[in-house]
Amino acid sequence: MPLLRILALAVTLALGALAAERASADEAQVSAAIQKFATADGFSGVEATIQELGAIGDPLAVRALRALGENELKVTPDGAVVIEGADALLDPVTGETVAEKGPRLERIRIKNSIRSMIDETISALTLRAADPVVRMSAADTIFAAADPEQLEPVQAALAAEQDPDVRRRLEQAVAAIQLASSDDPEIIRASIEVISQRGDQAALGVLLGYRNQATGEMADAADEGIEAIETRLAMWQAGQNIWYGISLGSVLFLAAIGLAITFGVMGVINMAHGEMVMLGAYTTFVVQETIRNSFPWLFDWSLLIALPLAFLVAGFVGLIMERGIIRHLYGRPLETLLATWGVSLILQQAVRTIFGPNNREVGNPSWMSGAFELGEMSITWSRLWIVCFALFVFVALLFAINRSSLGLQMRAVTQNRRMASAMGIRTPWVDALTFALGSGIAGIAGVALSQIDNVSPNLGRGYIIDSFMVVVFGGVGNLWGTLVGGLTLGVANKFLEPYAGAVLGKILILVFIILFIQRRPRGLFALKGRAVE
Amino acid sequence: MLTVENVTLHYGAAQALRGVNLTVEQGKITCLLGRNGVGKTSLIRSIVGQHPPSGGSITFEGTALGKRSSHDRARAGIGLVPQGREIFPLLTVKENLQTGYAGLPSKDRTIPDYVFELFPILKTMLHRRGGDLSGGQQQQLAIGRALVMRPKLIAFDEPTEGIQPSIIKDIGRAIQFLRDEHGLTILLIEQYLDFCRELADHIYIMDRGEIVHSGPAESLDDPEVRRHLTV
Amino acid sequence: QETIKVGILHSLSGTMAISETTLKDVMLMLIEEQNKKGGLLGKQLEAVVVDPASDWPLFAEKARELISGNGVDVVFGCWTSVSRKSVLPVFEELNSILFYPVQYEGEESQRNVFYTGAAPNQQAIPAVDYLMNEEGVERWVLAGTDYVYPRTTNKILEAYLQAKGVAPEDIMINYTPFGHADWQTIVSDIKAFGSAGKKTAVVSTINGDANVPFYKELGNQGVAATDIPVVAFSVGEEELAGLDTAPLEGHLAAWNYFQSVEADVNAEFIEAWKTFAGAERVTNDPMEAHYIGFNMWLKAVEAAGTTDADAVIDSLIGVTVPNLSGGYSAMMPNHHITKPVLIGEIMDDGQFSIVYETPGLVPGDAWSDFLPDSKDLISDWRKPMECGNFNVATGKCGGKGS
Amino acid sequence: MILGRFLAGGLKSPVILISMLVILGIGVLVPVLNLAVPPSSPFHVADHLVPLYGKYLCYGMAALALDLVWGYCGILSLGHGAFFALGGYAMGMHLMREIGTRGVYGDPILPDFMVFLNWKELPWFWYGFDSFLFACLMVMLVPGLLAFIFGWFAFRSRVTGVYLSIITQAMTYALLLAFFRNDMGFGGNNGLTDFKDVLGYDLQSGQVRSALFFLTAFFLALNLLIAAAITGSKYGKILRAVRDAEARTRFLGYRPENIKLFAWVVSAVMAGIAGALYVPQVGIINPGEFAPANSIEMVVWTAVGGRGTLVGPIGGAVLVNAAKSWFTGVLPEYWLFALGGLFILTTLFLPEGVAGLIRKAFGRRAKAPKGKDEETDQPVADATAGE
Amino acid sequence: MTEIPVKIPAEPKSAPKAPPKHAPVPSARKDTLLYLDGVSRSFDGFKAINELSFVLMKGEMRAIIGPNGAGKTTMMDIITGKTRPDKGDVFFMGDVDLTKHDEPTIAQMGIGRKFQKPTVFETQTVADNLLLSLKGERRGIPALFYRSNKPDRQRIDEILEVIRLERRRNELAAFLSHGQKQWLEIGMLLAQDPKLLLVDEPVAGMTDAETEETARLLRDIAVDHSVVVVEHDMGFVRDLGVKVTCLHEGHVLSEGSLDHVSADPQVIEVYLGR
Ligand SMILES: Nc1ncnc2c1ncn2[C@@H]1O[C@H](COP(=O)(O)OP(=O)(O)OP(=O)(O)O)[C@@H](O)[C@H]1O
Ligand SMILES: Nc1ncnc2c1ncn2[C@@H]1O[C@H](COP(=O)(O)OP(=O)(O)OP(=O)(O)O)[C@@H](O)[C@H]1O
Ligand SMILES: [Mg+2]
Ligand SMILES: [Mg+2]
Repeated sequence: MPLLRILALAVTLALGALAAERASADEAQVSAAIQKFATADGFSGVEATIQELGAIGDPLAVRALRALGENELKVTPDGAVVIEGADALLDPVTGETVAEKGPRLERIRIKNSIRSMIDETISALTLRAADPVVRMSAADTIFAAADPEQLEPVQAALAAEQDPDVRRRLEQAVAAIQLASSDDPEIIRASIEVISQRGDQAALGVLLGYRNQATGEMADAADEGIEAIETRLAMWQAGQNIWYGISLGSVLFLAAIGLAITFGVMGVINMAHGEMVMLGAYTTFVVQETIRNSFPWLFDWSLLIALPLAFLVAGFVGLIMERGIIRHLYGRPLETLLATWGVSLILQQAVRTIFGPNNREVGNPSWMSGAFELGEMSITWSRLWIVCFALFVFVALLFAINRSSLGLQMRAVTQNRRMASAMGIRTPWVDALTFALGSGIAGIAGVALSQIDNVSPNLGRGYIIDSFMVVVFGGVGNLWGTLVGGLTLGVANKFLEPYAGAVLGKILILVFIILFIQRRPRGLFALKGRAVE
Repeated sequence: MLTVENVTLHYGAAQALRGVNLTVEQGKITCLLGRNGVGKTSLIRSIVGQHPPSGGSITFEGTALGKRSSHDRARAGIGLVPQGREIFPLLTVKENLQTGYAGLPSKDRTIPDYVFELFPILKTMLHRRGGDLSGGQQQQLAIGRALVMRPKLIAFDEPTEGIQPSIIKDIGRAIQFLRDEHGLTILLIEQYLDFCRELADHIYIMDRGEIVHSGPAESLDDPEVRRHLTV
Repeated sequence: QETIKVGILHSLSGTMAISETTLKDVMLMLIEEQNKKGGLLGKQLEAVVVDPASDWPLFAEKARELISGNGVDVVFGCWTSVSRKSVLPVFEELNSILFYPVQYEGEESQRNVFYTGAAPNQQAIPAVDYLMNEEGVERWVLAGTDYVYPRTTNKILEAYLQAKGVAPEDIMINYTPFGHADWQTIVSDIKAFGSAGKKTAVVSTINGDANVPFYKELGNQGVAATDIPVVAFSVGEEELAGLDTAPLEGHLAAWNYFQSVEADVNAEFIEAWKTFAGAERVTNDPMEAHYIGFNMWLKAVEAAGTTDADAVIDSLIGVTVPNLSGGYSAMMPNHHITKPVLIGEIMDDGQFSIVYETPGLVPGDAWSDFLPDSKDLISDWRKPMECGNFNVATGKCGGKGS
Repeated sequence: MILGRFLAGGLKSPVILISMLVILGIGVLVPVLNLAVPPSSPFHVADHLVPLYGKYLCYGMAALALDLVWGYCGILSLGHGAFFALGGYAMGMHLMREIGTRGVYGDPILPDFMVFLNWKELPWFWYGFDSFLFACLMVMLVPGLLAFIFGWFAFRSRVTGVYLSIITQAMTYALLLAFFRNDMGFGGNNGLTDFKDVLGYDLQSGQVRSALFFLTAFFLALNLLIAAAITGSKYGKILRAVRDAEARTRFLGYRPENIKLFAWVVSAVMAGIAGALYVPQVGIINPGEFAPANSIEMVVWTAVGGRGTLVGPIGGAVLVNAAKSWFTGVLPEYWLFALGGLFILTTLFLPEGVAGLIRKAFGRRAKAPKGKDEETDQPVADATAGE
Repeated sequence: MTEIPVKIPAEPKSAPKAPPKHAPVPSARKDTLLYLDGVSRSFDGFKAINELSFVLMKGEMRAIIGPNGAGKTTMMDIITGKTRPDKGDVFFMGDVDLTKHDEPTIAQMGIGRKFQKPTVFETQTVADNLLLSLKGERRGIPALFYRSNKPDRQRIDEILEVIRLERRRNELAAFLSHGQKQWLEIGMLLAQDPKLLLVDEPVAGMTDAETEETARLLRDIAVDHSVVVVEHDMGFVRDLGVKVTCLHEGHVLSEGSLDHVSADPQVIEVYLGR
C-alpha cells in the first residue's frame, strides 16, 4: 500500500504543477467529457467516454479516471459526476469539495477490460508528469500494452526526458511498440536487442508475443533474445525456489515449534496442538475485529497487539488443559493422545459454536501486504516477516529452554519427574508452565499463520500432521532439529513441486521422511549416547 | 530431627512396611540395614514423599510432614541420593548439579567447592551428559547433586553400590566430614557392613517391613544381630 | 399432530462444515417460513437435522437413518460429489427424494435425485465464453483441486477450448491436493505462464479451504485481475467472507445467483435471511438452489396431493418456480433445472459486481456434449422413457455400451 | 492339527470364550430379529440398523487388530487405517467389476469413473478382480504385503516409539494423497461406489445384508480367537518382552524385528479383512479411509476399550461408534462436545478403559504396569537395557 | 532340552594382520574363548576403551576390577555386540569375529550377560522372565506352538530356588526390590546356560551373606562354564579366587592373582586408595 499512496501523492503534486503551467482552456472540455459518465449506457458507454478523455489528452482527466478505477467515481441523484472522498464529494476535475456526502450515490460500474483501459489512458496522460516515479510506471504500462497508437506520444516524451532511468524505460516502451507494429527488420532487430537487455518477465512476455507471429530471421533474433532472458530468469528461479522453500519451511517450523515443546520436551502426544494454533488465529481475528470497529487507526498494529494476547489465550487454555487433564496422565504418555484428541474435538466445536463454521477475515496490515522485487525474485512482505518472526521465536525459545533456569527445570522434570521433585523442583508448577509455554507458542504461531491461511475451525487439523512430521523428522526433544527439519522439508518440497506437481511432490516428501527415518531412526538431530539406547 | 512413627506402606495389596518406628538424631549418622526386599527403600520413599504411607506419621524438625509434596520436603531440607542413581540422563553433569538450585535463594546458587574436592572426576566431566557416565560416576554425581541442595538431612540409599574402593573410602570420609563440619544429619541405608560400622552413630536393622533391632554401631558385632542379615 | 418430515443432510462439523452449515440454516429458515404460511397439505413441516460430519460413508448411513429411521419424505443435502455418490444407492433402494444444491461435474442423472445446482454447461462454459469474448483471453490455466469435479470440468473445458481453436500449449492444467495451503510456487508459475505475450486467465476449480490461501497469495504477489483474471466456480460470497477482498478486485466468479442480484425477490430473501441468521450473514448460490428446490418440492407435493415419493417425483418434472434473480426456473425431465448464468467481479466489499448475464435461461445438461462417451447420452425421467442414460445413437437405455 | 492345538490355546481364557460366544450370538440374533421378527414387534431390528451394526463390528475388528500390535507389541500404529482401506479397496474393486454393464455408461469392462475420465482400457492392477476368490486373496495379501515391506525395513532399522508411529502416519497420509489422485485409477476422491451385488446376490436385499452381518461377526470371533491364541502363547510373552525392553531381548538371543514383524503382518491382514467386510455394508470406499484422523480414531477406540485386553478394544470401537451415531443424530450441533468429553473422562477415570472398569466390577485385581510407556517417566530417554 | 545348532560363520578369508607388540600370538588364539586385541572405542573424542587386549581361555573364570569409568561395562558392550569397536579384533572361540555379528546372533552363540543396572521384563512374572531366558528356540513362529514341558518347568523351579524367589514366582517382576531384581537377572543368566557368562557387578546391593552365596554360585558355574565377573567388592573377588585383571582408562593396568594386583602401586593409586 505505501507505494500506492506515494504514487497518489505524486500524481496530485504533478497535477498541481501541470495545472499551473497550462491554461485551463481544456478544463471545460474535460469536465464535459467526464460528465458523460453519468449518462453512459452500460460498459460500452463508459469505454467510449474513457476513449474520449484519452483523445483530449489533458492530464486533468487523470483524477477522474483514477477515481473511476477505484470505484470512487459516483453519480449523484441529480445526475452530476463526483468523486466520493473520505468525507465529502469532490469535483472530478479540480478535486475541490463540491457538496456534503449524501445518500444514494450511484457507482459507475466498470469491469476488468475497462480497468486496463483506464490504466493505459492514465499512463498516456502522465508520460510527462513531474514525478519520475509516475513517468516510470507510465512507461512500464505502455511497455506491456505495446499499443501502436502510443508510439508518437512516447517518442515525444522520450525526446523531452532528462532522467536516464526513465529514458531507458521509455526506450524500451518504444521498442516494444515498434516490435508490435514495425515491418522494418533493422528496427525490429534493434528493438529485440533493447528489450532483451531489460531481461525480466515482462520483457520475456513481449518477446514471446512477438515470436508467435514472427518468421524467418526475425524469429531467430527473437529466439536469441528469449533464450538470453530465459537463462537469466532460470537462475533467479532457483533463488526464488529457495526462498519459497525457506518461507514454507518457516511456516512448518512455526506450526511445529509449540509441539516441539509439548511433545518434544514433555512427551505429551498433544493432538490439540493444532487447536492452540487455531486459538491464536482467532485471537488475531478478535483483535482485528475490535480494532476495525473501534480503533481503526490501530489496524497496522493489530498483529503486534495480537501476539501477546494470543500467547496468553492459548497459554491459558494450555494451562487449564494441563491442570485439568494432562497432569493426571504423566507416566502414561500414550494416553495423552486420547485425552488431547478429546480436547481438540471440544475446542474445535467450541470455536465453531462461538464464531460460526465459516472462515473469518483476518486482514494483512499494510506492512504485511504486497511484495517487493529483489532482482527477478518477488518476495512478499508477509512471508518475509514470517521468516523473521520464526527465527526470532526460535532464538527466544532456544534461550529459554537451554539457558534459563526454568528451562533447566523443565528438562529435568520431563526426564525424571520423581527425582526432579526430590531435588526441590516444584514439578506441578513447572509442568503447567511448560505446557502453557508450548501452547502459548502455538498460539503466536497462529497469529502468523492467520496471515496466509484461512481462519476457520479446521485450521488446526491442517497443521497437526505436518507438525508431528517436522518434530519427528528433526528429532524429538531438539529445537534445532525442529528448525532444520522444517526448513529442509520446506525447501525439498519447493524443489520437488515444479517437477512432480503439488500432489506427487507431497507424496514424495512423505516417502522421503519414511526412508530417512530408516537411515536415522531417531531423526535428524538424534540424541546420542548410552542414555537413549 | 526426623521421627518415623508406626509407618505402614502398601503397594497395591502388598504390604511393604509394617509399623516402622525410627528416629534420626540431629547431626548424627543413622544407619539402616536389612536384606533385599525388606522395605528399606520403601521407607526412604515414604520419608521423601515419593510414596504415601498408608499409616503412621513422619515428623521432620518437629513438624509433621503429613501429605506434603516431595518438593516441599526437599525445600524443607531433606536431600536424597536414591537407589539406582536416577541421574537426569540428557542433562550435562553441570546441569544435573544445577537442578539442586531449585529451592535455593539466588545468592546461594553455586556449587559448593567441596563437591569437586570429594569427587574430582565430576569437575573434568562437567559438560558430558549424565546418562553417558559410568555407573560409579553416576553414583558420585548423585551424591554431589544432593549436596548442592544444602540439605539439613540427606538420605543415602546404598551409596556405595558400584563404587570403586578408593571412592567408597572418600564417600565415607565425606559423610563424616558433612556431619562434623556442616552438622548434616544423615540417614544411610547400606548393605556394606564394614562401611556402616565405621560410620554409624546408631543402627537399625529391618526385616520383613519391620524394625527388628536398634542399637549403637558396635552392636553389629553381635552374632544375634548379624543373624537378621544372613540369608 | 402429524407432521411432514424434511431431512437435512449437511455436514455441521469437519472440513465441509464451513460450506454446508449455511445450507442447513437456510433450510431451517425456509421450513419455518412455510410453516408460518400454514405448512403443507394442511400439516406442519418438521426439519430433521443430522450431522454426517464430512465423512462420506457416514452420509449413506445418515441418509438411511433419515429415511427408514426417521421417516422423512424428502432430503435436502450433500455438497461434495462423493457424498452424493455415497447416498445415491440409498435413495434408490429406499425410493426417496434428494435435492442436491451444488454445482457439480454432471455425468449423472438418477431418478431419485434432483439437481438444483449448476451442471458444467450452466457455469463453466459460459464463463469461459465470457473471458474469451469480452476480455480476449487466449491462454488458459485450468487450476483445480484433484478430485472429480475439477477433473471432469477441466476435461470438458479442455475439449471445449480446443474446439474453439486454442492450442494445447496455451492450456496449462494444474492439480493440487485438498486443503493445499502453500500456493507460492503455483502462483508464480501462473505468473510466468501468463507472461507469454498472450492474455491469460485462470479458471479455478479450487475447492473449499484451499481458496483463501490461494487468493491471499494472489493478492500478495500482486496478480491483478487486469493482468491475469481468475474465474472461479466454487468461490462465492461465503468464501469471500474470510478474505480481505481489496487486492482481489476484478477477479471473477460464475454462478447462477449472486447476493448482489437486483431483484425484488432477492431483496426479500436477503432480508429474511439476515433476520433469521444474523445481519453479517451473506447469501450464495447453493442457498438459492435450495430455495428453488424447496419451493419446487412444495409445489409438486401440492400438485400430487401426497408426499409419496413416486407421485412427487413424477409431478416435480415441469414444475416452475421463481428463482432469486427475478425469473423462473423449471425442473426438466433430466432432473436438472433451468437457470440464468451470471458472471460477477469481486468487489472490495466482498460482494460481486455482475458484469455479464446470459440472455436467456440455460437448461442443465446432465451429459456433457464435450466428452466423447457422454455425447450421445440424454436423460428423461418421464414415461415412457424413464431413463437417466438414454443413448440416442443406439436408441437404448443403459449408457454407451452394447 | 497343530493349528487346532494352537487355536485351542486361545480358548484358555474364559473371557475370550464368552466374548466369542457373545459375538457369534449377536451374529445370529441380529439377522433373526431383522428378518424373522415382524416390524411391528418391539424386538424388530430395523433394516437400516443391520449394516450399521455390521459397520461397528468391522471397526471392532480393526480395533482388535490394532490392539494386537499396540497392546502386546508396543507399536502405536497411526496408520492402521491404511490396511483397513486397502482391504476395503480390494473388495471394492471386485464389487466394481461385478457391476458389469449396469453402470451409467454401460461399459462392460471399465467402471464409470474411468469412462468419463476417458480411460481407454482397464489398468493392469484391476485384472483378476472379477474373480471373487482372487479379490479375497488380495484383501489379505495387499495389506499383508505392505505391512511386511514396511515392517521389514522399519523394524530392521530399529525404528521405534513415536518415530515408528509417525512414519506409519506418513505412510497412510502418502497413500491418502496417492489414492486421491485420479490418475491412480482408483476413482480419486469419489472412490468406488454404486455397488450392485456380490456373488450374484443383490447387495441391497435384506438376506444378503444379514449374511454379511453374520460373516462379519464370524470373522470377528475368529480373529479374536487367533489373537488370543497368539498372545496366550509363549510367542505372546516374547512379544510383550519385546514391547517392554526390546534391547534386552536381543541379549537373550531373540530377534525383535522378526518377532514384531509377524504380529504386525497378522494385524495388518486382520485390518484388511475388516475393511473388506466394511465396504459392502456401507456401500462405498474412498480415500477418506486413509485419512490419518481415521487411524487416530482407531487408536482412540482401542484406548477407550482398554489396551492390551483384546476384547476391550472391540467393545471400545462399538461403544465409541454407537455414541457417535447417536450423538450425531440427537445433538447434531454439539455432538463433538459429547464425544470429546467422553474421551477425556475415559482417560481420567478409566485408565484401563472400559475393560478395566468391567474387570474392576468383577473384582479382579488389575494388572498394574501395562507397558513400557506407562512405567517410565522418561519419554525422551527410556533407558532400557543395561547402563 | 534340545541343543540348537548355532551357525558359526567361517573365519574371514584374509589372514589376520601382523600382531602388534605385546599382543598374544595369533596361533594361541585357537584355544581362547575370548580374544580381544588392540580394541579401541571412543565417544565424541573420549577414549572409553584404548588399545585393550584381553584373553580368556576356555573354562576360565576371570574377575575384572578397575576404577569407575575404566571401561569395564563398555568392554562387555563390545563383546555382546551392543557397541562396535572403532578398531581392534574381538574373537570368540578362537575364530568367530564378534564385530561382524549383532546382539541376537552373539547371544545365540552362547554369550550371556547380566547388566549392571538390573533390567528384567517388568510386566511379566518372575517365572516367565526365566521361561523367556531358557536356552532353546529363539524364533517367533515356533514359539506360537510351544507347550510347557516338564524339563523346562523343572529347570525353572531349580533356578527359582537358587535365586530364592520361589515364593514370588507368579508376581510381576516390577514388584521386586532392587536387590531381588539383581537376583532375577542372575537367574535369567543361569537359564540361558551360555558358554560364556558376563556378569556385571552381581553383588552390588547385596548383603554380605548374599555376597558369599553369590561367590559360591559363580564358582559352581565356573566348573563347566567360562565366566567374566566385574566387581568392586574386593572381599567377593577374593572369595572367587581367580585371576584378576585391572582396567584403567580403557586398557589393562595390571593382571594376575588378586594379591599381585592389589599390591601394584598403580592399582592402589587409581583404584583401591590408601
Ligand atoms: N513398585 C512396587 N510395587 C510393588 N511392590 C514393590 C514395589 N517396590 C517394592 N516392592 C516390594 O516391596 C518390598 C520392599 O521393597 P524395597 O524396595 O523397599 O526393599 P529394599 O529393602 O530396598 O531392598 P533392596 O535391598 O533390594 O533394595 C519388596 O518385597 C518388593 O517386592
Ligand atoms: N555411549 C557412550 N557415550 C559417551 N560416553 C560413554 C558411552 N559409553 C561409555 N562412555 C564413557 O566411557 C567410560 C567407561 O564407561 P564404563 O561404563 O565402561 O565404565 P565402567 O568401567 O563400567 O565403570 P563403573 O565401574 O563405574 O561401572 C565412562 O567414562 C563413560 O562416560
Ligand atoms: Mg532398596
Ligand atoms: Mg560398569
